Amino acid sequence: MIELTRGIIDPGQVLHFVQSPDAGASVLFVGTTRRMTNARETVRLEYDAYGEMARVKLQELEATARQRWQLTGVAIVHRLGEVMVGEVSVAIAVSSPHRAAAFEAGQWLIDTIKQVVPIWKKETWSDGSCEWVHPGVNRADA
Amino acid sequence: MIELTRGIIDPGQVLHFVQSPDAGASVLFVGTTRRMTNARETVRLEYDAYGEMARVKLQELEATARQRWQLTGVAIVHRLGEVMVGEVSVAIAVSSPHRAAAFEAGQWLIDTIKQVVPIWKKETWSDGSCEWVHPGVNRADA
Amino acid sequence: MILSIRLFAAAHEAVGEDVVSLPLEDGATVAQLRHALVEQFPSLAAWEHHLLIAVNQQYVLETHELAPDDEVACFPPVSGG
Amino acid sequence: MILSIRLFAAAHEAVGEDVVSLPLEDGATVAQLRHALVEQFPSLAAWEHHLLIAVNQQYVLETHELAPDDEVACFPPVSGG
Repeated sequence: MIELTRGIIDPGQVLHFVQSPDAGASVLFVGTTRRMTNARETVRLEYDAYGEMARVKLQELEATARQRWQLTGVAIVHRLGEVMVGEVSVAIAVSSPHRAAAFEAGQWLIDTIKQVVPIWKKETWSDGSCEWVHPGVNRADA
Repeated sequence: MIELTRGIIDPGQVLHFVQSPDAGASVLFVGTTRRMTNARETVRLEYDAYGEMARVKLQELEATARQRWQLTGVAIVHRLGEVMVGEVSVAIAVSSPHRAAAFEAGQWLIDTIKQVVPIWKKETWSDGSCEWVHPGVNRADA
Repeated sequence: MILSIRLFAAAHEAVGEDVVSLPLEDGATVAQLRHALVEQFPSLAAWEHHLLIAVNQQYVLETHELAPDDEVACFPPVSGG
Repeated sequence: MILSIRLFAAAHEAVGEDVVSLPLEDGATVAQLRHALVEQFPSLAAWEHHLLIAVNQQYVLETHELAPDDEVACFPPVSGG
């Protein structure tokens, strides 16, 4: 199950989606907007996406994970738009008969989502300034 | 937060306990009673514990995890008594500013709980037979 | 051919438009598209080597040849999660 | 000294009691306790080398010496989770 949403994410529901009597182990990853980065305070994030491609990429990642690991269920929900500090930006749930598979697949999914799915966050700091987060780009250059 | 309970475990509440604006990443592990093991069908499990020592050991594990990884929150809830197929037997939530720490600590906690915390499960099969699960013990000997 | 190119995040902000049109020779490659984009929109120059180009919602090689009906998008490194 | 020993899971079931009393010499070790337990309760014999002994809610070495006030427990390998 793949979803991009502008509404509040309920992580318990994302977990519930993958739970099954056939899966002894479920792992849920939840990414939350963090208040402090080094000594700077974040007020909110804003997520933008190339929605059509993001859905295609997330479906590919689910399919790849299901080929690499024996998974019973996979659910990925990513929030778009404004996300306040402490709110959930992404929830990923996987279930499996085997807990090692569930942990590995969950970690691989979040690591890979951060690398290839066309979603971007713009950070608004407590001093009112804001900037896009583009990993690997030196802001002095751009 | 450490809890042994005879009531239904709500994994969303266990996760909620560790969520914080200081933690960007939360990982929740949920163990569920699985229906099939090889070709045999489980009807229910029954968990017994040496409760006082189990609490002491779980607190030690939380303390050790907090020393090994930078964790914001830790919550471990284990069910005792009868657990039907599909119900949650254990929920472990950890949060951290860093997702790798949350995944590693979560996996270490469930792996180590299964090795050292004095809790035992007795499996009841669909044919009515039941037996204690004691890893490493050859039932032919015992 | 004239291609429509969707821009996202800082690329969108740098250009001030979410879709731009770009004249390209038939059979132009992704590398040629990247070059032409930066020439027409100098505000993208600082991003040039970081820009990702997606064709029909897939990442492609710099040597990939573009067709008039392709859905083309251009954006900086992703930061979801 | 006489020690009370709590039994759990299959050890409890094999003996049919959740607490048993065992006479031991003062300063007896965990290894001696293990031996005496199996001697007094032959139904534990098959478990002997698998039984875990906890003293005051901690796992201890076979050479650990027991004291009269110790909280002692005996159980097979754990299987929680």
